[in-house]
Amino acid sequence: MRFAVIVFPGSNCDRDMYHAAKDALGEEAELVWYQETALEGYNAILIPGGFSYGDYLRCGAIASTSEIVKSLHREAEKGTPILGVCNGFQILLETGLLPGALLRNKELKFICQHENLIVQNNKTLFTSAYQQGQVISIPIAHGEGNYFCDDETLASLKANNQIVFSYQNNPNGSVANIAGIINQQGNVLGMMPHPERATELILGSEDGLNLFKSMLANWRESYVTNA
Amino acid sequence: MIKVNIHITLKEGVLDPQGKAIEGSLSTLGYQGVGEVRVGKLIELTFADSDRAAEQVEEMCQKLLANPVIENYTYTIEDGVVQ
Amino acid sequence: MIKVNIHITLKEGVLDPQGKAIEGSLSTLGYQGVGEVRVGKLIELTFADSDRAAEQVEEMCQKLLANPVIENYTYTIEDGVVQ
Amino acid sequence: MLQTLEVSPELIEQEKHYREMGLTDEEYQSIVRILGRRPNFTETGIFSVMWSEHCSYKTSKQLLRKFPTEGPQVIQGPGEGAGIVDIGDGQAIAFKIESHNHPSAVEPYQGAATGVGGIIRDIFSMGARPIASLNSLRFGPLTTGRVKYLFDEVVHGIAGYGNCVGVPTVGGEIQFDACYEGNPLVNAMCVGLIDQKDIQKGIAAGLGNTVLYVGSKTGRDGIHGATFASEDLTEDSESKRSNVQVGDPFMEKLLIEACLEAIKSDALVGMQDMGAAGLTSSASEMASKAGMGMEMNLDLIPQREANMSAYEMMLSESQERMLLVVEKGREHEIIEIFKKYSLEAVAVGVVTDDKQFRLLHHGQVVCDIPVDTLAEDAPVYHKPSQVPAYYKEFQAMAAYEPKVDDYNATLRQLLAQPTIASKEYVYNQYDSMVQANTVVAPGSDAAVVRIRDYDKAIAMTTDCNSRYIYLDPEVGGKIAVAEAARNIVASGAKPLALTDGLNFGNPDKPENFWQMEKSVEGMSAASLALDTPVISGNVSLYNESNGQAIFPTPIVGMVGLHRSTKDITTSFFKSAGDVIMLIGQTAAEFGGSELQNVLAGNYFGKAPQIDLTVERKRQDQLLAAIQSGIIKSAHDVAEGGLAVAVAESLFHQEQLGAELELTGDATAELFSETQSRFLISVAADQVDALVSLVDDAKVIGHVTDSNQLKININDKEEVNQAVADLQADWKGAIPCLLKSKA
Ligand SMILES: Nc1ncnc2c1ncn2[C@@H]1O[C@H](COP(=O)(O)OP(=O)(O)O)[C@@H](O)[C@H]1O
Ligand SMILES: [Mg+2]
Repeated sequence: MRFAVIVFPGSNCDRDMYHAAKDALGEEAELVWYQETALEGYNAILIPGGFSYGDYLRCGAIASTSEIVKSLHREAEKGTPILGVCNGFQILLETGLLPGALLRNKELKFICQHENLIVQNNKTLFTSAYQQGQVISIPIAHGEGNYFCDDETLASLKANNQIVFSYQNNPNGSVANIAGIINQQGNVLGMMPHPERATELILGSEDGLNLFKSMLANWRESYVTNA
Repeated sequence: MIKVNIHITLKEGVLDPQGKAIEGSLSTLGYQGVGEVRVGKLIELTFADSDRAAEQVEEMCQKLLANPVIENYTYTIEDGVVQ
Repeated sequence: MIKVNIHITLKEGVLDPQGKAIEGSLSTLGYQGVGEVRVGKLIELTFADSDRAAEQVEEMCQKLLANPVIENYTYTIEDGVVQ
Repeated sequence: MLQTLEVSPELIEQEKHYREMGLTDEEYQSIVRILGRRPNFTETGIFSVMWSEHCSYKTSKQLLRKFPTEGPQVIQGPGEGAGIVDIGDGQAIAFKIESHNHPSAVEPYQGAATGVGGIIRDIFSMGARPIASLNSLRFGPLTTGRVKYLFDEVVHGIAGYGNCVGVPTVGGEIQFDACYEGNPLVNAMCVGLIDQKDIQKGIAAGLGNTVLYVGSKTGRDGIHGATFASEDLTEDSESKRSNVQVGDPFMEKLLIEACLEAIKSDALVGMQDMGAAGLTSSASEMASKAGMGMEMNLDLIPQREANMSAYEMMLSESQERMLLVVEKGREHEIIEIFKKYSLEAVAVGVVTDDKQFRLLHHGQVVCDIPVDTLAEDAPVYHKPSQVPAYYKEFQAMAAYEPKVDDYNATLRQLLAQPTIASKEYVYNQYDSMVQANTVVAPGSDAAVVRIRDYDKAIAMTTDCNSRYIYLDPEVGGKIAVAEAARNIVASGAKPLALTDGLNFGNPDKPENFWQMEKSVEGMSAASLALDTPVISGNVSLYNESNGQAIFPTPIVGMVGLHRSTKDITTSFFKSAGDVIMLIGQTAAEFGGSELQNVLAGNYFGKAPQIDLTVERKRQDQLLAAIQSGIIKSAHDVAEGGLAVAVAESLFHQEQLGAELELTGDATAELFSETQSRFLISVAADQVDALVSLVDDAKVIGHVTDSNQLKININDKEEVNQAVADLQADWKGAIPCLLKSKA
């Protein structure tokens, strides 16, 4: 399986994401500089965390106006799996690929710590290797991870089972304890916690590895079926 | 040159943790009767004269400067600022 | 009730990385002739009527809202806003 | 050779304008001798910053020579942007510490942020990828609004910058004492990883080679920052507002990536960051080190503001700027790399062979100075030194005997002292995990970052108990180094080398100079004894407010190597049934202790003693025991003594408790700060093995699953506390102080 890791100026979890796919999962991965415009030929696209464009103006806002985002939209429509983590999630929201927005954490402080997440939906191509309701430990590291959407959007997220991960102890004030959501089509996942930082026991948790394994299993299945 | 002042504010109903914190600090500092505090952004920019100024500023706000999910914007344009 | 609008801007000569980034982005988006962009803060607050309003707002800015080492502030006070 | 709008050379001399720039009459006269004429305004400014304490170490140089700087592990000792040590496999670690005290006192967010940015640049300008940051902070008591503001904003600034550039902040230390109230200390350390073949030096070699300017434009910010850092803080520092530099971590991140790509190109000859004294020091040092000269055209310098003078450009301390020297004719290769990151690289000058530092502005020569004189002819001062009266008094005092009635209450009180209390409030704001290599995050003795693709890791710590150093600079200096090494060893690594951040008061006061002298001697002795040479460092003097000096605070930043990741050890107890052991004897030593602070409200008497031979032996033996795989946890005994160390070892896992049986004087057993001790835990069947490896180890108790800490002394129960309560005191102390009204 071939992963693309998009690198924006200011991304800083790009290598972490790359190593998660390449070393922990053992598949192919490539860093793709944001000025490239083609994203064809990858089986999944990873948008890493960091501070694209310094997170100036709003987190992810400036990155979401880059040329490569057009290709991202095309890939999203085609059904290519796209995972945005932290700043990657913020970019997905700013591009409109996912609904809602992220506000500053309710305590106004950056928070870096392990959090327990509840897998709310294991019927996605990103979470099939988890149990429904499973509690997993994944680190967060963000200053603006307070997920916000209006009531209507929240109702539709719930109705369509789009809330994939929620926090056990909401650290940042997110609406409905939301830690990660998926699009209606089921191929674009955005989440604040960092699964790529939890893929090896030496780093304190390998609970994030199953996310990548789910993507791989799903790709294998569709590859075999389509072949 | 045209000088543009853009005010970006959080929509009603969107929680403003920063505003809340300032509210708390002001009352700790002893100010009485401080009501709701809201924090927004002020973007000042200059750009080359053009008939389409208003239209372009509108577009900039929509495309980049404000996030319509959470923010409102207003702006004023000062014409003919000499530089 | 009194409504206060406070504008906080960076002092001249103080680097504004945020403004720079927006400037870059606007020109990437194809806007021509965008000059210096500066980003400031806008604080709106209401508080109980008082004769000392102006004095108190001045004090709030100095003590809490602005960082006088790198920021300037201006404000407007709207009297008698009914709530 | 003239300046129109600025004071003329004649007037500079007549009206002694050089004094405003920080030069003495003698210094000015020697400049006139060097040049054979009067310096103009720009030249005077250039000499003044290069000869400031910050750049020339004119008063500290003679002391720094005492430091041992060599060893087989040392690849680069003091003299470059950072020191470098060998970690095998062709790899090396670059590290250095730097202070940003005065800027942080004036504008804490930006002061701390730019401090972090500056030290990161020192690391990647050597060609190393920054892999970890640490810091060392000092504040007054958290009781006034101003101190709370300084504390919060400094932490916020470190987080704001470090998190954005993607370098994990993995460790640090914070001490709160009244002497720092008006003059907080903010020292930042950065650690980088490099392949030895890529080591890069800041030299401007090769006649005719091109000088490239990269990064942010030059503004008027921080003009005279280096001089400012070398003056006392006074009431009117507030008005020096133009000194505030604003950091742009996004720019820094682009620079890191672009510069690390550029060092792979053999078109690059040399690279240096523009730190203190900006363009002046980077350009002149690069030329001087290469035995060359340099000519720059200031019209070409990217400028952020209109009408900047030569003086302003040369003295600006705008952040996020680098100077590169590139082979002539191959400029485009380097420029292309920077372009990829949307960075402009501009040719601003050329390497010459006349050893002159020559600057052109608007078609005129505005500076023409023999370049070596800027670095080499800086004055060296041998300041008078005098034993302070307080020291004699302290040495003559009878030992302080604290009186404790309620051991439970005292333990809880100690755990809630901000210097001892949990710093989680602080380090949870730092991204300590980015780069996905952090094995031991903040909270244990030393931070540990693994080296990807190898079975090895790096341990890092910053330490300095300035209370002991105040009581006895020589002994305290030894303790600072020993404590850092203890933390490294407790984490399972072998100490390799150290960087020192020397923070002192005004050296013109003989008592202050004596403190410097003695602490450097103590540190040197310990560095030698523990085989941790000094490979880099920083000096910050004039840390005073209203005439009152801070405690002498020479911070030690140390790095160690885990020969295998299996050796990585934390300070936390692991499982019920494990046996708790203490390495080292306990004496009644309370001078400079946290208990003395709690009970008496200040520090006096003698510092705890330290025997470096014993220290070395214990460290070596403990490390051998860790490497043999029999140690479950290891923690050095520091502030607050054994009782605090035991409690801290329990705060990581719910449910664990401990029961201890001690004999002797209860107050000393629990709270004495006797040096060279470790608290360890081993599986019950490993006690004999441990005793055969470590001389002074004795069993003092065991880990339980009761979530209760019980300590019997001479068979009497003196402490019995729920661990959860102790932990709540310890964790809640700092947030609680911050919330309480000033
Ligand atoms: N206290 C010290 N101990 C050892 N080396 C020091 C000390 N202070 C400074 N140095 C060394 O002197 C050199 C110059 O230091 P400095 O001017 O602070 O570096 P930079 O120019 O990178 O800011 C560096 O190599 C530094 O490591
Ligand atoms: Mg320790």
